[in-house]
Amino acid sequence: MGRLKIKIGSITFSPPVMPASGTFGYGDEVKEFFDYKDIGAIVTKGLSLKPRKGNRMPRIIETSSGMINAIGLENIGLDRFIKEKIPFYRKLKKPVIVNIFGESIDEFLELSENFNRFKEISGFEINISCPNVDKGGVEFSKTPDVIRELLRRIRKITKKFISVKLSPDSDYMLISKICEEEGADAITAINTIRAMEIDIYNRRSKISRIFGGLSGPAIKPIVLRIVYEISKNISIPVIGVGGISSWEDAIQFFIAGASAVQIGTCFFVNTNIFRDVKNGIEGFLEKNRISLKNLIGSFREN
Amino acid sequence: MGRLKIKIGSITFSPPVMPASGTFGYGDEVKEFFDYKDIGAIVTKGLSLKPRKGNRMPRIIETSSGMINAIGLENIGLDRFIKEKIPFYRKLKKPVIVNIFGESIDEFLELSENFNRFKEISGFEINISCPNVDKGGVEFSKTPDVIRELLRRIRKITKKFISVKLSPDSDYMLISKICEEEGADAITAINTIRAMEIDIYNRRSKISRIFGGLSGPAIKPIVLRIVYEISKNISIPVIGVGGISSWEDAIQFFIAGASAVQIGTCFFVNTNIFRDVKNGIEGFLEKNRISLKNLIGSFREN
Amino acid sequence: MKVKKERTGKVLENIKLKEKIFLLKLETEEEISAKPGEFVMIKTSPSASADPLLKRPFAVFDLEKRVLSVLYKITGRGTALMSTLKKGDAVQFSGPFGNSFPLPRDRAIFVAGGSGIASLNFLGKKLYRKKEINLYYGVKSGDEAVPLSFLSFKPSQFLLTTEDGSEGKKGVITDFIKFEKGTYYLAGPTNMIREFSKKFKVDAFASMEERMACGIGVCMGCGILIKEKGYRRVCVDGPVFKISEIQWED
Amino acid sequence: MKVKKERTGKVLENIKLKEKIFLLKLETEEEISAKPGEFVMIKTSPSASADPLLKRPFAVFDLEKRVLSVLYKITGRGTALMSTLKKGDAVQFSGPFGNSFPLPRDRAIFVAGGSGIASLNFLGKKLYRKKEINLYYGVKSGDEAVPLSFLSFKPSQFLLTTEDGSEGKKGVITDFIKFEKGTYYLAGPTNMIREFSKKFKVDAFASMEERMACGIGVCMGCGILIKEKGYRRVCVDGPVFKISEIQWED
Ligand SMILES: Cc1cc2nc3c(=O)[nH]c(=O)nc-3n(C[C@H](O)[C@H](O)[C@H](O)COP(=O)(O)OP(=O)(O)OC[C@H]3O[C@@H](n4cnc5c(N)ncnc54)[C@H](O)[C@@H]3O)c2cc1C
Ligand SMILES: Cc1cc2nc3c(=O)[nH]c(=O)nc-3n(C[C@H](O)[C@H](O)[C@H](O)COP(=O)(O)OP(=O)(O)OC[C@H]3O[C@@H](n4cnc5c(N)ncnc54)[C@H](O)[C@@H]3O)c2cc1C
Ligand SMILES: Cc1cc2nc3c(=O)[nH]c(=O)nc-3n(C[C@H](O)[C@H](O)[C@H](O)COP(=O)(O)O)c2cc1C
Ligand SMILES: Cc1cc2nc3c(=O)[nH]c(=O)nc-3n(C[C@H](O)[C@H](O)[C@H](O)COP(=O)(O)O)c2cc1C
Ligand code: FES
Ligand code: FES
Repeated sequence: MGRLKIKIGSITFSPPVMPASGTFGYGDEVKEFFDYKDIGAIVTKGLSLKPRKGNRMPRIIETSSGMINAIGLENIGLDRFIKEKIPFYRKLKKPVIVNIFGESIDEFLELSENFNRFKEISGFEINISCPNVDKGGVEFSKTPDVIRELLRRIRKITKKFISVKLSPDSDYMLISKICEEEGADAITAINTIRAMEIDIYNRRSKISRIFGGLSGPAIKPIVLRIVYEISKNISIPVIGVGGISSWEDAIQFFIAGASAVQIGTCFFVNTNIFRDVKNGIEGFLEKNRISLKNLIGSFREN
Repeated sequence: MGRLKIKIGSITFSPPVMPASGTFGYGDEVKEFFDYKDIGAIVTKGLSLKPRKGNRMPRIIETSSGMINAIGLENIGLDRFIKEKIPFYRKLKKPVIVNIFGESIDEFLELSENFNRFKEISGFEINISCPNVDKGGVEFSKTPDVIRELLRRIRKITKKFISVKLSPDSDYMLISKICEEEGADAITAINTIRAMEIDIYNRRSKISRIFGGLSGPAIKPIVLRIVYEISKNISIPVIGVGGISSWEDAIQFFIAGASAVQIGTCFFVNTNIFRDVKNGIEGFLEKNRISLKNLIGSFREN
Repeated sequence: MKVKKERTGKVLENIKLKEKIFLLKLETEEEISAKPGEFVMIKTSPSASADPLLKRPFAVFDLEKRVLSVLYKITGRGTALMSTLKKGDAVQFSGPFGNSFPLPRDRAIFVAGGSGIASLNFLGKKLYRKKEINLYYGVKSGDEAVPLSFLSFKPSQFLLTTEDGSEGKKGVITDFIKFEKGTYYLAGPTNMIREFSKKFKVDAFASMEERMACGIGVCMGCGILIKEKGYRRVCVDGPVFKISEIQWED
Repeated sequence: MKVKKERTGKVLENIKLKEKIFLLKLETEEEISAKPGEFVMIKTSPSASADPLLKRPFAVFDLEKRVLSVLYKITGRGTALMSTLKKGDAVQFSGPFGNSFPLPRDRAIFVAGGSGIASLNFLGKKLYRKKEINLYYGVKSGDEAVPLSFLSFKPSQFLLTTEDGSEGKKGVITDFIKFEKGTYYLAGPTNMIREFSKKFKVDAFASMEERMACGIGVCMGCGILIKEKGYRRVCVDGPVFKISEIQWED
């Protein structure tokens, strides 16, 4: 057990497995039936300054071994979050990472300043990769200079853990490098992949926006490749996320270079997945007499 | 029936459905059990000047609703192809499109010149998107200027149909525009998506290269989005390919903007797929009283 | 406290009631309990398969100790796969989830559209012989109508409509409701519920359907617009809502 | 001419022979024919499911008019799914594909490793009572050994080895082969065949295994290196090769 933890920035993840933003609510919805010791941190739904209503229904559609979502960052906003959720975290004693989303640099900064005051918040996941909103989100990725400024200014506001969540539909090699240079503690790779499904009878999108984000096992081999590419290119840790459905998948991510992993879509499919993955990793490390540290990035090119 | 055809450049595809390069051999392997009237053209395995041995085994690995391949363009080369395959095409009376691959512009030009002499060859699919070779392939995509030169020079050599096959891991918006400007008749979108799978016990790739190309139903929603994006951006036809497993998928591609479609991986899964897709499209057009032409690109944004 | 966890049911029977209507009986590993209106999330592919990926929501049709029944109609890939389940097959599911129908003070009037009959059946079972139950039941065609003999209650009054007139009255069910006093319970397609709410000035409890990814309130996929409140989640804030609260979108 | 098309088999039986070894009997829609060594491609998930996506190759274990049998071992996701098949389930498959074992002039000596016994069984059936058959059969452990009573032939001589010594001789089968005259037939893991080819200077016919996507010669996924020729396709140029032709890679 002692082996199954990893420190990234100021957070110790034990186990190095956590929910993906947007697939675990604010972390309290599942308290009745969830054993929090199976995850290393809570990662919240993307939070904005003001509450967001999100997109219209339908917001989700299933695809082969995957799903497309266009939730549109429905969230309760900063104030309600502070009032309603932080008290729960106080009791929980788990690192809490807020996934924050702004339409402008200023919004990001205001969010960071506000959350920074709370010791219940251990860190930030900076969401510049949501494909389902009109402003902000993955649009940021088109202007690397803006990302550099954003990071630089947030880094001045907070000493807490910062991970930047990237989009597979961006120049993630360049952006991850910039984030490293500007003092990010980690990169979260990756958000959903832009995708579409068409209703052939009305010739419209099957969801309420043209594009949504694809997640789930379908994308795993692509994400694994991206995690490998990014982690070879930078020296800060990478948190791998995309399609993980088993402990074997998680091990693949560690070998590819991820220091921790997140699980989203497959939590919907199997609510025991965190326990299964944790136990599986533990068993694997023991059986193969290898430490998590030595496993990370141990991929053999030939 | 009369409705189910489309002319692109000098080729009439009837039906507008054909095999994807590399998933149908040279088209003669299946002659014993295949009804060629179910496809609008033959698209050959990627051909190079000299025979290529391809990569070592294992070359393929299954993933969730998909597969990764790293065949490495094993092919019989120009000379054997001319000797052994062209006589078969002569009798067949189907448009034949050769998928050609060169490590340099010169190789591409030499291939084009040679094939251009044969009336049995109706056109070219220019493969600048194979992820599984060390030289040529998707590496070309990094230098749009080279692609421009390549196209310009091939266009001078041949009046036949030219489609350029793009990689999803390239700047396909820019490259497709260049191809249009340089007189390509169509864009084939897309080749496989770079991906990886790791054997957790030996910590090596599950195939004989680090990366391979992901294909199959898993990628369909991503490819559909790309086809939509490209076809909105250029005025030459787009041939859609990636993950099509049913006639409904094919219709989705037409609505998104594809003028014809190719089927690869799912032919492995269901060797009746061309018949099924052809019949399905026919039935759909009839039932909905719409012509193929009006269906193409008829996506409703809202 | 609801025990929310992954469960495995063993198929006892998978009875074809009509061309596309099936009744699936699962033996659960342990005794579970549910209130009328609650639903379970069923994985329609084997646990080891990722396609179809997501679990599907189905109302509890009946629950007797370790025997859980759901009634389903083949409408797509997942339900088509379910229809091939055989005795002894293992089925992954979770739940029951969601809120439930409040009990009526007086007479209960059920308005069921299609497979909406499922959740009302379980309510009917609880009320049967205690309250008067009138059942309005609308389906597309006679070969989608669950025979009364398969229901767990006997309605005092019963009206069946089919859109094609192949059985019962021809038309849609909301056109045949004769208003009377009582508590109205609706389950069926959103259009039926909306039609009802436009037509009758009475409030009613309706079980709502929306696509679900998680079923446990964490994905925000299953929103329903509630007046003055914005989106609420069908899976945890519902599936039962007062129709007077619903803000109809167009 | 081989009829290559998609077929549907109906499960007649799916017999568990040993912990992980099953014998699947399918009723085919029409009579099909096959020669020993040929294989079929079986879709392990329902037709409508895309996961697992690819069909898997399995040797024809037996074929009697409309009853096709394959013997399989659970080694991964696909075979695990197959083991849950029940009587009446529909199974999509295609084939038989591939080349076949040439017949022997004299005595036939079978060297089977693990589920390699499958293709040799069908050859044994054809040769039984016509030729003498000696069977060397190596498995990992006793609970992977198919009992002789399930085979379609009775070997004149029989030797079983298990790697863990739980049944028969302890060790690998190639260590126990006493060279004698006859035609050698090998089927099993590539390592076994390679070991044999290193140890014995005799030629032999071996059924080779490689991952397959198409099974019909069009994907180039299933290469085997043949001396002076380069890659050949196991699915159409094989699966049976003379071991003297194989260029072993390292
Ligand atoms: C609370 C609730 C209770 C339900 N109870 C029943 C019941 O008792 N009997 C019954 O037959 N049906 C019921 N449904 C509808 C049932 O969930 C769908 O018919 C089913 O999900 C269709 O799956 P499919 O794979 O066959 O269809 P597909 O169209 O292939 O499914 C594609 C995706 O859309 C979703 N979807 C499709 N139709 C619906 C729908 N009407 N509601 C929600 N999601 C949908 C699927 O879950 C899946 O994620 C209920 C729905 C809800 C929300
Ligand atoms: C010509 C031929 C005949 C065969 N005959 C038999 C038989 O009669 N009985 C039997 O039990 N097995 C046989 N095999 C092996 C059988 O195909 C594999 O055991 C099976 O594919 C494993 O599938 P899985 O999903 O359980 O394993 P997984 O490891 O989950 O499969 C992943 C992928 O690898 C492929 N794969 C894995 N192992 C093998 C293998 N050994 N050979 C080829 N592909 C593999 C699968 O087809 C699939 O595409 C034969 C193989 C070949 C090539
Ligand atoms: C329903 C849903 C909602 C999501 N919401 C967010 C979000 O608010 N912020 C964010 O950064 N990522 C969000 N994501 C992306 C996930 O965090 C994750 O990056 C992606 O789904 C890939 O992982 P998975 O395949 O394990 O789901 C969401 C994903 C899903 C499926
Ligand atoms: C085994 C295999 C071999 C392929 N070989 C080639 C090739 O030689 N040239 C090429 O342009 N594309 C090649 N492709 C890519 C396909 O033509 C197609 O673009 C891709 O597989 C996506 O379509 P699909 O999902 O229908 O297979 C190959 C794909 C596979 C699976
Ligand atoms: S289905 Fe996920 S919140 Fe309701
Ligand atoms: S499996 Fe495709 S060529 Fe052999």
